Amino acid sequence: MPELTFLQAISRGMWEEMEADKSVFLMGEDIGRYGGAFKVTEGFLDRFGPERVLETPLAEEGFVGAAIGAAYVGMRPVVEFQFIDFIACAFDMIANFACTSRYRWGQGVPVTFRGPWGGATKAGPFHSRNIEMWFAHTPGIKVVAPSTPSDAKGLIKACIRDNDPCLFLEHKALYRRIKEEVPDNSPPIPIGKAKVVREGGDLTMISYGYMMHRCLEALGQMKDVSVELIDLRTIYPLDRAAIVESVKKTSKVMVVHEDTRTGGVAGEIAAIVNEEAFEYLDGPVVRVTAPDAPVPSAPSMEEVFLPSVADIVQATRKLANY
Amino acid sequence: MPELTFLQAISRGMWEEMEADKSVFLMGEDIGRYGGAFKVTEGFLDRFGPERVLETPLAEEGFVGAAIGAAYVGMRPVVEFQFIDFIACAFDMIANFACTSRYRWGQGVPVTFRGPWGGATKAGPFHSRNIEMWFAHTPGIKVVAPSTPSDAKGLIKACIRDNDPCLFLEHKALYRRIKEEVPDNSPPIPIGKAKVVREGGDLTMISYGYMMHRCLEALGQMKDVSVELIDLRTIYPLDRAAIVESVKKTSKVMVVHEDTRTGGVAGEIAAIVNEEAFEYLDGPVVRVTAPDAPVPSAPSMEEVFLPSVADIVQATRKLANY
Amino acid sequence: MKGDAPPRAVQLEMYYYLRLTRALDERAQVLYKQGKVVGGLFSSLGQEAISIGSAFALEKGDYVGPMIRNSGTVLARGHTARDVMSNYLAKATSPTGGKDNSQHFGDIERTGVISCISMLGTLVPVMTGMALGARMKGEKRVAMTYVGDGASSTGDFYEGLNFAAVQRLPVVVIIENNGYAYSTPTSKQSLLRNLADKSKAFGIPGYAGDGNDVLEVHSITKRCVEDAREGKGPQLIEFKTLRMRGHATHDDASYYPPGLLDEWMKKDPIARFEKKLKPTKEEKAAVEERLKTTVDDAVDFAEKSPPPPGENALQGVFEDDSIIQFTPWWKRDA
Amino acid sequence: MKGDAPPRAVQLEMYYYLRLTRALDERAQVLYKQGKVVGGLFSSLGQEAISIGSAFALEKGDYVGPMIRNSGTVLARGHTARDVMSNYLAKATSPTGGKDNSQHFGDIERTGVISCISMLGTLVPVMTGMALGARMKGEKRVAMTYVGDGASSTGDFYEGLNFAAVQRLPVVVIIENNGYAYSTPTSKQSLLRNLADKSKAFGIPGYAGDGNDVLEVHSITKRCVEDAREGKGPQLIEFKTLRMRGHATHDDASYYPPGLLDEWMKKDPIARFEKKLKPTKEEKAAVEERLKTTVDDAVDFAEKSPPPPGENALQGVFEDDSIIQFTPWWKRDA
Ligand SMILES: Cc1ncc(C[n+]2csc(CCOP(=O)(O)OP(=O)(O)O)c2C)c(N)n1
Ligand SMILES: Cc1ncc(C[n+]2csc(CCOP(=O)(O)OP(=O)(O)O)c2C)c(N)n1
Ligand SMILES: [Mg+2]
Ligand SMILES: [Mg+2]
Repeated sequence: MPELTFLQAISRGMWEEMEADKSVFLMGEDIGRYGGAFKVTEGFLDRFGPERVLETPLAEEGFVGAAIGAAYVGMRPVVEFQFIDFIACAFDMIANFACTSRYRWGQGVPVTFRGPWGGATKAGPFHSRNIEMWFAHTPGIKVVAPSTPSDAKGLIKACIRDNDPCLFLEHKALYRRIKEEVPDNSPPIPIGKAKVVREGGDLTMISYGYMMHRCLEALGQMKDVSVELIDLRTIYPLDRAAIVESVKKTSKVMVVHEDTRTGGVAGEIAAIVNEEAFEYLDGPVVRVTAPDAPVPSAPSMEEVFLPSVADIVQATRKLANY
Repeated sequence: MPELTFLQAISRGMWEEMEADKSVFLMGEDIGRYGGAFKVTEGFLDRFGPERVLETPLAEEGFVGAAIGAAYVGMRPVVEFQFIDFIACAFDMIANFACTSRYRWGQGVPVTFRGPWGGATKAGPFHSRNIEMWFAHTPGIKVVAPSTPSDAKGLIKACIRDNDPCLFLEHKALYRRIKEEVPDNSPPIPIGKAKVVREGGDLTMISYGYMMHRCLEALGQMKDVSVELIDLRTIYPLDRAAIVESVKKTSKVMVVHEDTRTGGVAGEIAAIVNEEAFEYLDGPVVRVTAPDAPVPSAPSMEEVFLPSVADIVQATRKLANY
Repeated sequence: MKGDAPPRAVQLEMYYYLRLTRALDERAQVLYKQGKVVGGLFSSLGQEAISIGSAFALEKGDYVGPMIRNSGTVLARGHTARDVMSNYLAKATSPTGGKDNSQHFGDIERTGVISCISMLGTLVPVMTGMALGARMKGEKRVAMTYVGDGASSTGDFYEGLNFAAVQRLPVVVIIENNGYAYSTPTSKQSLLRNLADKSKAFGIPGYAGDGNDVLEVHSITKRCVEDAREGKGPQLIEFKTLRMRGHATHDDASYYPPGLLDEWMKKDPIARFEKKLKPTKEEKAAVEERLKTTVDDAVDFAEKSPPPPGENALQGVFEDDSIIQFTPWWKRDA
Repeated sequence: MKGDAPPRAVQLEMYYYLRLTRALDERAQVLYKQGKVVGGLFSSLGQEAISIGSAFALEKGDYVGPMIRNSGTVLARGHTARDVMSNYLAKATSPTGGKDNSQHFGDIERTGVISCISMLGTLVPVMTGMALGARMKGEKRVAMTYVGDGASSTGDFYEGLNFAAVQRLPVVVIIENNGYAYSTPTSKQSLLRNLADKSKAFGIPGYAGDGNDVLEVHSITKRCVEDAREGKGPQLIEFKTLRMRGHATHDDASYYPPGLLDEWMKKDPIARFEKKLKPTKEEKAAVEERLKTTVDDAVDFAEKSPPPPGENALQGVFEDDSIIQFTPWWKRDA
């Protein structure tokens, strides 16, 4: 069984889908011979040719629109944003055109939008943004954010096979940092299912993406607290059942995300827990998030900006002792 | 004291600011001789001339960028979107350029973005959207949504005088529906302050914009429940103090908004209440919102889509009796 | 660049569709005043020749993305008058089941018509993608769409057409230059006399023509469609015309300079075509008959159709409806 | 269109700034390899003539929006080598206090330099607005900015320049056509041989020139700046050049066809200019001396400067910092 990095798992997942389905093709900037800014599509051009590894002009709104049109005639485009931050340049086309398409005239838009995402890489305000809630709050698109190679491979496959728009978020800080054995031709992993990474009884800790790894690190420092750790894996639709079930067991919940605070998914989870498990709650739903600011460039500031392992430990202890 | 409609109050507020400050000017489509799609700027061209009532090409990203540039040299542009839905076409320029400007290089962007907003006018998926959370979740911009003529006038003035980007949301369904006496040359109303519209002890009801009026109508049908009604008026920054103070008094809170559910401001409020008043809570934070769908055209569907007076009554009674 | 005019039988069909477009528009105006139209009503009065002439230039299997003033295109490509009327009234029987309104509907399989959204310019990249997808499938389909003089100022128009050019895709974009974007004169959109010159930014051919001459529209468009299909890449066409009503029914176009409407009245595309075509009494009677029954039936159908069930509001966001359907806390009985 | 070359004293300054730009770039490359540069490092090697020639064509009080390969522009407009180096290292002493990186900084009042963001094309509308605002204030300032061949494909470029054209604003946009957008050849961006022809979509003048000839860059730009200032509206200039390194330091440009770099090496803008200028031994010695002290000081300053205090991350989002500063529940002591 091959051991794959996070990046290789995504790459492998796309590769297998392209082998299996002629209608799957890639679009984006520099994804051909160069293999993409992060080399996620390295080797694809030689195997699948320039038509299925289509390099576009520097025009996100334009090539996203083209992807939608291609999907209308039965293709399954996988669109790479060189950094996910540039998805803002195609916002109208995604939010207004793609996300409403099935609703207004019954035409599904099986397009996968993907790209390097998130902070902790000293990349500054325009190459680090957490864009997930712009889309989780836009009805009509699914938002996926895996934290392990096997989940990444299974979920990119699920996105590509999905008949609705999917946004697949690839945390840059994980690309080459983590490895895992992932079987070839592995099956897709269902979108919308969270994963209980560790069982526990004192409190429920919910996170996703790169922050999952800081949560695990924090737990390593707190052998005395029994934490149930949940990896959302999908931001939209949220796995309400998994969240509620765990909270009913632990009676306490905290959410950790690197996204900014106001309007982050932690608030949504707080509301869900209130609606579905209020009587089980023995403490406030706690949020450990970034402040409402852009992502600063200087490492010294980004460290303060992002939730740290120490922050997670401190919050966990306070909630556990509450 | 002149009695002004919601629309007239906004118009009057802009007029007074333009009279008082030469750096204030208007940009947008058809805002000159035609007076704008809803006639908010009727008469402005004759009074202030074509330079200060600047009609733009049909290119939102372009004229928003131009507004930012003009602001950089000391102007205070007020940018009209013909319908606020079209702000999606300028999303990158607002979210990435304007909202980060002060943070990344100290240059404030005193631009006011405004336009007709919201549903309940049978205007369909592209002329009814609630776009507030896309921006409330984007650090660097204030989001204002008044529900009365006097608040509208005071808050548009505050936005124009503010040294940071402001998004001023004008609910279409209120434009000509409500009237109020509003003094001339009234002062600005501070951004970020909610208003307790009605005091009560059984529960706190929080809303904003057009839904405030449905809330009031619902309260009219429930003389037996003592509800404290809060008009947020500003979506970002939220008036945490006002919310928390009221909940500490009533111990129960529900939020009503026409925005879609997931990632709506109700979730943010649920989190704030948990963090700040958990021990006072005698019931779950309840959300009465639109479902996660685009806004349908047919009135029969839009009625189901939007929270109705009956929905508010039902939710209030259930929470009150909890 | 003119090709030869289509055979008389086809011209009679074009005449019928011109008349049908206008007849439906007039009836829709009445329904609007009766408060029955959902959303704005955008008239094609005076511009019908562009929709009809261009629609008839397409082959079966081609794709077209009409905008709000192109009900003529939609009809000529095979949608029924019932489709048009019921969508204006947002009824359950409408192509969108009342989800969307106006000219926002289509049917990829049956008519090749793509539904537009309100954000202008967006269809240019999307139609480019349809041509791209079709080519990948080895099909020789042409994708055509329309923009107004205003919409030709959008970045979407630019990015979409440029992508089509680089890929040499069979895309035809028609600029309907009616001199105004809502109340805004074209002089505030562009310094160009001929918007067709925008083609020079893409290195593609650009043509201009009389938008009120249905045969000229047809021949220019047909040539462009053929060139596009033969692999000569995207084609840009500007047709000049005038919107003979306000932007939408609520707008009286009082910003038009005096005399402008009278001047263009003389160029009315239907009257002009009739002069050329000289339909016989019998032919005309047949058309009138066909019109009456079709239009009456469409209005009747639309009016009698039920509104969509409210619960449909919660259907069709995703393939799996359960994603957005669940009972909020306060709706559950304790 | 050539104006006359600037006086020798000015040319010597241009020569110094060309050398300074390159010297700082080379030192930055070293610092990058030492892991001290925050974010990507985008080199202007081989393209310095465009930045310097165009910057020297501006008057005091004009505005310029440089992109990431325009450190030369920034220096020539009055920013110090310390500014450049400290921003690369994102230090507390940098113009952005470490908030942003790369060439993203400026100073409206002192240098008229506007900070760009990474989203390409965005500065075109923004500079258009600065020209608009200045005109409203009765000032005759010109606003200039740069786009690459890739960025010239963006809707922002199109919408911004079109707005400037309609408003006849004093805006000069320079397309630095270095043949590549990252690894993407210009043939995948546009069908045009000369990107200057994009000017035809706006009805404005377009010029092309040799981007490796600093005097040609200067004369063409100067004429355009004057025309713009005189009210002739926006001007578009394309300068052809080649990026002599990869897109950023991590990229070895292996996608360049063999021989391309050698071919352009012969056109090196600094060597060519030196041949023309023929600086005397003394002049050259003076430049070398000035360079050495300036560059050493800048690197020393940047390296010795402290990183910004972490808490600054929570400052400057709004004028009122308290909006985003509050202690989360878990940080409060019970
Ligand atoms: C991106 C965008 N901005 C603004 C609008 C609002 N709007 C609707 S129609 C219209 C004028 C369109 O003019 P034009 O493109 O010339 O088409 P015409 O109505 O003349 O056929 C405007 C500004 C819109 N629909 N889309
Ligand atoms: C809107 C946008 N999309 C994608 C990118 C990612 N990106 C950064 S530089 C670059 C290539 C730019 O090429 P060009 O405009 O020719 O400038 P050059 O680097 O050649 O100077 C790309 C694609 C970006 N910065 N902005
Ligand atoms: Mg028009
Ligand atoms: Mg380039």
